[in-house]
Amino acid sequence: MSKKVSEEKYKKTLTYRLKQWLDGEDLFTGTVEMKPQEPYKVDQAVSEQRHEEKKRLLEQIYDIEHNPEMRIFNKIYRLFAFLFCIFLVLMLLTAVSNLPTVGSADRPVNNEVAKRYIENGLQETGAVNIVTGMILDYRAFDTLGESHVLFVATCTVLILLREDKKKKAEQNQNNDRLYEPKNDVILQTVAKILVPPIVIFGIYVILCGHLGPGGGFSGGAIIGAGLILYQNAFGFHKTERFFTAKTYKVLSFSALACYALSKCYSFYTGANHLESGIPLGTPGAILSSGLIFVLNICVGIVVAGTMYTFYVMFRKGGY
Amino acid sequence: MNLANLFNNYEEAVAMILFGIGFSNLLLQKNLIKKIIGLNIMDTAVYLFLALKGYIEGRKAPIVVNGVQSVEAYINPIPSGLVLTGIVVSVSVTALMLSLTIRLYRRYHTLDLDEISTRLKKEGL
Amino acid sequence: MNSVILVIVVLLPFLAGALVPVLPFKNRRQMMVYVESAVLLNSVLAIAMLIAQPQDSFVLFRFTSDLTLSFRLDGMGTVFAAIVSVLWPLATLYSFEYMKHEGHEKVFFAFYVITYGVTMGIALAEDVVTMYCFYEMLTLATLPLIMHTLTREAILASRTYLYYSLGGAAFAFIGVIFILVYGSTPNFIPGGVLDLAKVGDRTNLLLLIYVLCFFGFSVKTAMWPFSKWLPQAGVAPTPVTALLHAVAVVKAGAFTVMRITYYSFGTEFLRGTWAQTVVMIPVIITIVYGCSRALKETHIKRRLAWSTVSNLSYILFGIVLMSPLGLAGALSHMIFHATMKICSFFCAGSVIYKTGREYIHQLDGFGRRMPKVFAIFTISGLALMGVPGLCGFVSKWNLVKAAVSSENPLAYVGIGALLVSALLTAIYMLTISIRAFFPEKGFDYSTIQDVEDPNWMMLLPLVIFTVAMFVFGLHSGPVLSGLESIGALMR
Amino acid sequence: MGALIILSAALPIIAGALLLLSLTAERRCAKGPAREVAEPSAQKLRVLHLQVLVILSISALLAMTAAWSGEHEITLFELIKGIPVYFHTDGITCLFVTLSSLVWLLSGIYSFVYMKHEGKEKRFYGFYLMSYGVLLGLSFSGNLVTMYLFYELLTLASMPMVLHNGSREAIMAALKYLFYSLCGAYLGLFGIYFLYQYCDTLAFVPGGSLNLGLAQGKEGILLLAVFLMILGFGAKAGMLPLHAWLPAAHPVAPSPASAVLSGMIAKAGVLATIRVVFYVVGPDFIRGTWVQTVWMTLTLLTVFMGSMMAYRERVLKKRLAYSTVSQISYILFGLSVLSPTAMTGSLLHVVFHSIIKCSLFLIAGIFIFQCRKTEVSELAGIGKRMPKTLWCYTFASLALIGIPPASGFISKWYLAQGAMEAGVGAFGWIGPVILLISALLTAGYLLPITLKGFFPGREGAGLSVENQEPVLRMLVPVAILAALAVILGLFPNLLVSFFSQIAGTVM
Amino acid sequence: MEFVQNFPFFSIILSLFAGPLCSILNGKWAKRVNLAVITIILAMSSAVLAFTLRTGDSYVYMMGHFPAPWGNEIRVGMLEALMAVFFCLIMLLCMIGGVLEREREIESTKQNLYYIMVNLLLSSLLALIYTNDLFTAYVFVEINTISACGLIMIRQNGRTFEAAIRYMIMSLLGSGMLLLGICFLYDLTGHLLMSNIKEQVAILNASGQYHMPLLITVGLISVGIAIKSALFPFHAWLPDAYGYSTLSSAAILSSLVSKGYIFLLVKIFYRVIGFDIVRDSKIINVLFVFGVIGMIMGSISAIKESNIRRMIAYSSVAQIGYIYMGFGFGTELGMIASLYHIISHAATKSLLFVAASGITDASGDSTDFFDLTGAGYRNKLAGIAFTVGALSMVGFPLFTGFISKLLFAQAAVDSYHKLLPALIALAVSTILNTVYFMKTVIRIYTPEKREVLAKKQYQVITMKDQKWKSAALVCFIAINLFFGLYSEPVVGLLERGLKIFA
Repeated sequence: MSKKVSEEKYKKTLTYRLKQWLDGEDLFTGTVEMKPQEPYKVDQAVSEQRHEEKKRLLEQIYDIEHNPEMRIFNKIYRLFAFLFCIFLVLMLLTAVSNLPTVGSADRPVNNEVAKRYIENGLQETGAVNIVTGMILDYRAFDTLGESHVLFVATCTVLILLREDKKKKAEQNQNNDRLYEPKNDVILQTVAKILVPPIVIFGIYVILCGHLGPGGGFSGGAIIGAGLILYQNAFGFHKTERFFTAKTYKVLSFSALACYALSKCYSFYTGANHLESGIPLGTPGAILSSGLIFVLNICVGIVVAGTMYTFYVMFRKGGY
Repeated sequence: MNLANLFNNYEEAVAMILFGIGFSNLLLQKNLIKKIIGLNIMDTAVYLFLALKGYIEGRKAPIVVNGVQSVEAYINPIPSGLVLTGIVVSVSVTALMLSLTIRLYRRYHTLDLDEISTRLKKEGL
Repeated sequence: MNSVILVIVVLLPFLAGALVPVLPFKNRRQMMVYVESAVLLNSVLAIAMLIAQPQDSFVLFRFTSDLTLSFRLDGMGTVFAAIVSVLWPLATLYSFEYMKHEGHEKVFFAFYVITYGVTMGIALAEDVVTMYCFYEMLTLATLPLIMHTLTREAILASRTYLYYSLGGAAFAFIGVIFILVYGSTPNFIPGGVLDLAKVGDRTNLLLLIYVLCFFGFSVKTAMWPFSKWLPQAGVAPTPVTALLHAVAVVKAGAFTVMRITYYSFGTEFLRGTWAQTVVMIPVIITIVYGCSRALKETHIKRRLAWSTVSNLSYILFGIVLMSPLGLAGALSHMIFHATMKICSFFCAGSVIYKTGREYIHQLDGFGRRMPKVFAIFTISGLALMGVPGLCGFVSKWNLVKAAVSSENPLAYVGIGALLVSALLTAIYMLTISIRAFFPEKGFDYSTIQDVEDPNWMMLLPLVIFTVAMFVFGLHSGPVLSGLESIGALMR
Repeated sequence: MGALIILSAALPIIAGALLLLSLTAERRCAKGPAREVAEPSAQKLRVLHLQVLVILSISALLAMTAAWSGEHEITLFELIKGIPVYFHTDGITCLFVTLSSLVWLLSGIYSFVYMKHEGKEKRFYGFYLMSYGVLLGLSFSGNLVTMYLFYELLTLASMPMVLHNGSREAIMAALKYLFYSLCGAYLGLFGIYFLYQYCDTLAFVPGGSLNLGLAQGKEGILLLAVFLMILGFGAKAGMLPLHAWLPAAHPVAPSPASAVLSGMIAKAGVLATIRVVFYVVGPDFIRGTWVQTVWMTLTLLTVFMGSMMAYRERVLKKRLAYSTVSQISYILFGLSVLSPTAMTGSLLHVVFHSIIKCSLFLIAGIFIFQCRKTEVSELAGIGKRMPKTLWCYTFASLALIGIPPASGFISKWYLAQGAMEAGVGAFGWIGPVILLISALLTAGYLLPITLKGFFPGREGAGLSVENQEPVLRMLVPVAILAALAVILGLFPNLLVSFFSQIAGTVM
Repeated sequence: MEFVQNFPFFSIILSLFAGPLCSILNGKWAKRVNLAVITIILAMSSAVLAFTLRTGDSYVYMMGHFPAPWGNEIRVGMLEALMAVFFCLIMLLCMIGGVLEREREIESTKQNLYYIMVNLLLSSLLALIYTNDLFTAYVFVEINTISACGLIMIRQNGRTFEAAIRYMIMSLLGSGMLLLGICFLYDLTGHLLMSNIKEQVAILNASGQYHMPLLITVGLISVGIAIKSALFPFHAWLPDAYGYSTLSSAAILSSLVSKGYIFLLVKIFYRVIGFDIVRDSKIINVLFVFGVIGMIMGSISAIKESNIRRMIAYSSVAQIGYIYMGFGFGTELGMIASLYHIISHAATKSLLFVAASGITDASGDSTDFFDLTGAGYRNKLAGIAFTVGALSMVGFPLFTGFISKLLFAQAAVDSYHKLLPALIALAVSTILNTVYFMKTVIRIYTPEKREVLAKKQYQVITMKDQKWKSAALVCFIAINLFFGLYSEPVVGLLERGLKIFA
């Protein structure tokens, strides 16, 4: 080998190894040396440090400004969502394009069900308004659920928006004025004139729910509107004279309870093929159509209360 | 896709497109209020669709007037009932969404959902 | 003899172990007596059972209509149960002395005894589901033993162990399911239970499943590339390392693989297929890999652990030959390796226990201070090398006989691997002995003044195992004929 | 008769083991951290030596009688089913038994003096005896597995003699010796596995017992197996490529140890090779195959390479070690050509070489013992101080070179002749040529010592000339060996006939 | 007509009635009422179950005086009864287990509102289980959604609000699609009662008329419900919702709410459209794919998670993936496996939540993974319970998770084409489960360092400190073991129930 090669480099070369091997210098047994391994170091700070890193990482990741990947991901996500919507619409259009034509009398919808409702509805439910008859008698279970939907929604709103007593107390003195309207003459006058007829109309709609267009929901909504107008005009002090949280609770509870119990009765009798024994009365008269009349009233109460409660909750978070 | 029929029930097609609009708003809008609007559009579209189910040309609303009780006289009452129910549901849901929005706004002073979640993640908790 | 005893030997340890923490022992001694007597009692029962050979099976209860938890004793179960029931009391004896310096003994012995039951359960399982259940339980029961020192190292080790084992079990599970579906019965039947009519054209699928299943179960035998956990688990107290990671756990893994291969899928179905090749290659790799890692390792227990890795692959090699001879060889190596390895582990353990020195470079000149231990250690080393006259040679001979007669080129390669690993074994075992007996000139013995031979409690098992090694090595006839009769069932 | 075999083999082993045990026993009651036993008094030592001598001679006697009194056999017990531990005697046995007894006795006597300055005598003699017994067992062994058993034991028993002085290089050399021999042994084992499958019996049958019917179609793997066996057993005989342990082990070992190492223990490899090739596989199976070719090539390479190395080596014992490498490959070459004549030659060379190399190592030991000289260059003018020794050296080396009429000549003659008459093509003439060259090289690395020793020339001027001859107990064995080296060369006929008859039986 | 047959209807009405009742009571009384109601309903449902088991057949219960198709009706079989019993049981235990948290985390004045939510949730779940009318189902789905939202946000902090609004958005999207689907079905068949619809659909399918719209309808409904029950890509709201709401809410939500939707889906598959039609439509493959992806992705996110409750939440994403995978097989076996998994997952997941809260109590109310070190020693029962739950999730034999894994695997083997992906996914997700659950188990049994313990004084919690929770935990463990060891009757019941379900 050439002299230029440095010693250790030469030691690496194959020729050197070969020579060694021919010399009988061992390559292997010499390397079976037993250096001590580093015994395992128990790292004290490791977990805390990792913890901190994680925290910092969170900061980094979730900050959309600092995290381009996330931004890109969002973009892609939105893109896909958009495509999904397009796809959905197309699918729906396809479906629609294969549906029976609108307005024709011979679609599967118009079958014996509708037939019986229309032909025997009056006799069986005693309600002139067949829709009312259907929702409050044929398919009353849905409506029961529906009113509870309303109720549970109110409760959630209460959960979210109702302020606690003591908080409310100090709120009253600092920004009670803010909720009270200026004593607006026009508004008050108009209200004086309008509110009674609105409420009366609402009551009328409720009571005639089984005779004509209308019913608990619409009537209740109208009454609620009336209450809201009144509150706007005259402020909370006046309304709280006759309508407070407690009133609402009691009203809605009694209404719903009444509804549930009466329906319970009719369902029970119906399922067990018993005679419900509730007179249907003469169709067209106010006091007719058995339970429907009562139910309409219950629903009306619930809806009116709910409307008003929504309003006050959103406005002030308490009665 | 059967186009002729599609144009026949163009009302339904419109309802579907409305549904799509509402759906995509609810899905894609960042602003909560807009989302809620999208929600309402969507529900309304469904009610339109339902109402169309009941509609039969040249017939009256199913309220018995002077004792006529033949199927030919009235439209199908069932969809109307369903629409009633549906409306109530959407009202309550809207109320819930709005109140949630209010709370979130009071807390974070923004209506942008992504913004809100970013702040959330930052504040740890 | 009534088959109830099958259940007794499985459940008694569970009971006894569960009682250990709650019983009010006045002092350590009472606990020792209690544990030892419990273990001994169970072993006695077990051996009685092995002698009586109850034929009918015992159903503990039913998961579903066709899945039962039931036990039966057959040839292979006999072998494994025999190993376990003989080794356990001795190991217990040893661990009393050892565990003095470890602490939390109650917990330790509780799980220690429970593990006995679990292992028995694996040995006596009648059907594949029972075996799977006990296999999973084994992982769990041994986990606290590995965690026992509760150092960070131990925690990490146990975590690795858990991931590997349960992960393996997950894949093994697939195989179990397939046996349930495609087998005529979930029970173990020599020659396999596959219902070829059901299998139909899905042969390749089933082979694939077998491969998955094989890998899944052989995770417990620390086959490459899943061998990381075993050396890590060396942090456990020595009795654990010795008994569980040289005998119970890993052998249980090998045992399950045997069951799956010979009693469930059946060798006629597997022999000569691509599946055999696929499973044989990693086995052969492991045989060499484990030894070379052992060579690099300078922590004595971890070195032994690596050697275990390679030796277990001997067993697997015997299994994957998929011939009756192979099974016999595998079983014989199972028995003999248990003897040798537990012996060497105990030697290492007593060194660590007496002196707290764990690294090989610290063992210079120990041969003069603790001659008995190191003499035995050397003998076990020679046995592992496969010097004729010691048991290692016999089992190796059987394995190779099977390999040669299988006339499978890959098997020839395997023989080569065996020999290479034998050489490496010689290197990593004898370097220790030579250091111990012939330290370099001018070694200062006063540095190891404190070193002494351990007391009889530790020595007795060692001596017994040594004698066993010689007996098996010089007079292996009866054992082997028994094993071959088991193998003969296969065809 | 069979009992004699067992007895002769077992006696030294047991005796050695007892020695070691007594050592540990002494240690146990010895004080101090090291449990160091006090160096025994001269009186004690004499007792020890006496014991060793008696045991050696008794067992030698037994072994001789057992070996030379015709063929007989004994089965000890079954190691594994169908594999008995089985001894029997034949010509080869006689040869090796006789040789080893001779070598062991003489170097034993020599070592009584020599080992004084090495210390730890009890340990040394323990292993010395053991390895003797094991070697006897090896030469008595009657089937492959028995042979393999003793082969491994031989390694283990002789290893401690190598690391006797406990220096780091000694330990490393010992490890190396161990691992190389074990590696060889395992290569051998690989073959044994296959032969067990494809031979009728593992017992040694002249001419081999390979069942060609079974082996049909398996020739490839079988040839490979045989080749690996040759390679493996060649390791102990210092054949390329596993020769490296020899030059490492000899210099560090005490001289008697190296004497027996290269005298007999290295020959154990030869024995094993003979057994495999001529008594199990049968020469016909490998004649003309690639195995034979490669084997011959390797041996010739070793012959040449060994002598080259020896030539450029400075340390005397190492030089001798290399010469061992090359010389034993003479023997292997003789075997590898697979012709009766060559085999006779190699058997002759077994005898001669062990005698000669033993004496040479002992002499080197004398140099070390008397005047601490290991380098060749230091030996200038040694002849002035210890002429007798140097004369012995001279005779021995002449014999090794093969100057007629000294013994080496005979064996090499037969080797060359056999190589030529055996139809091995080009090797027929390449072999002899290389043998010749290496003979020259041998002269080149051995004779200068004599020359410088007697005629130091200018640089020898200032050297002291006081007499440093060793005591008789060291000189006599050397002298005997040297004498044998010459005499056997003068009257080889008896040996030749004996060996050629052996060779006849196997071919 | 036996009196027992009224019980389903009674239970629905009772819980419906209890809602408004709670609104006029104060928190303490509301709680009592609520617990009483759940217990009564539990009793009634078990009576019903016994009845159905006796008759071995399902019966129809007329809601009102008018028979189908005019009136509204509910239908009761053993499957429904079983689900009702089980849901009541789990809900009862969740309510018991979360008492402390509720009192701590909910404003005292709004306690009663919480119980309103729970009652109505229960009623809606029961209605979903029993109803035989699609539109009723829709209405009660809405109640379910809203009250679940209330449960989430009753503990008022930013996280829960965000979670709630995300939840609302998702589920509104879902219910929009569901409603549309129902409309389509109504348009195509002219009925709202499931059985009638099925007849019509069968006819349509036979005649090949309206094939396309039918497919699209199936798609709409299944996707809608999948969105509502947080199948993989739609699970963004889930971790926060489960992770930060009060304990019993989290437990109930994770174990019951989504299950209610899923059960509705099963019902629609079997009772409205007919399972063979669903099988022929490619929609179940979509479900399968998303289910499998969900199994993997959920576990992966769980591994990344360092907050224990969020981790559990993510794991339930994975579990829902399992269920949909079971649907995706499109076989009887797969359906049974999914139903069983509904049960076992409900049992296990609520157990995990309660146990996790017990653990966090013992580690200074920190849900962070690293603060849990050694908690298993400070709160023994919770530690054990968590271990049990984790093992069950990993699919360890003797616990309920094992059985459902078994059933899934058998179902997978049974279906040829989806075999390998399903099995591999099973194995992989098992491994992932092992990783994060066992990591936690080992962590809670790793003793905390002395100095750390000195730094933060953790309180040691015994069973006496938390009687209710401990009781709940014990019951949960018992349930897990029961379903793990004695699963055969349950599975058999599911099979029989499924046969008479359609």
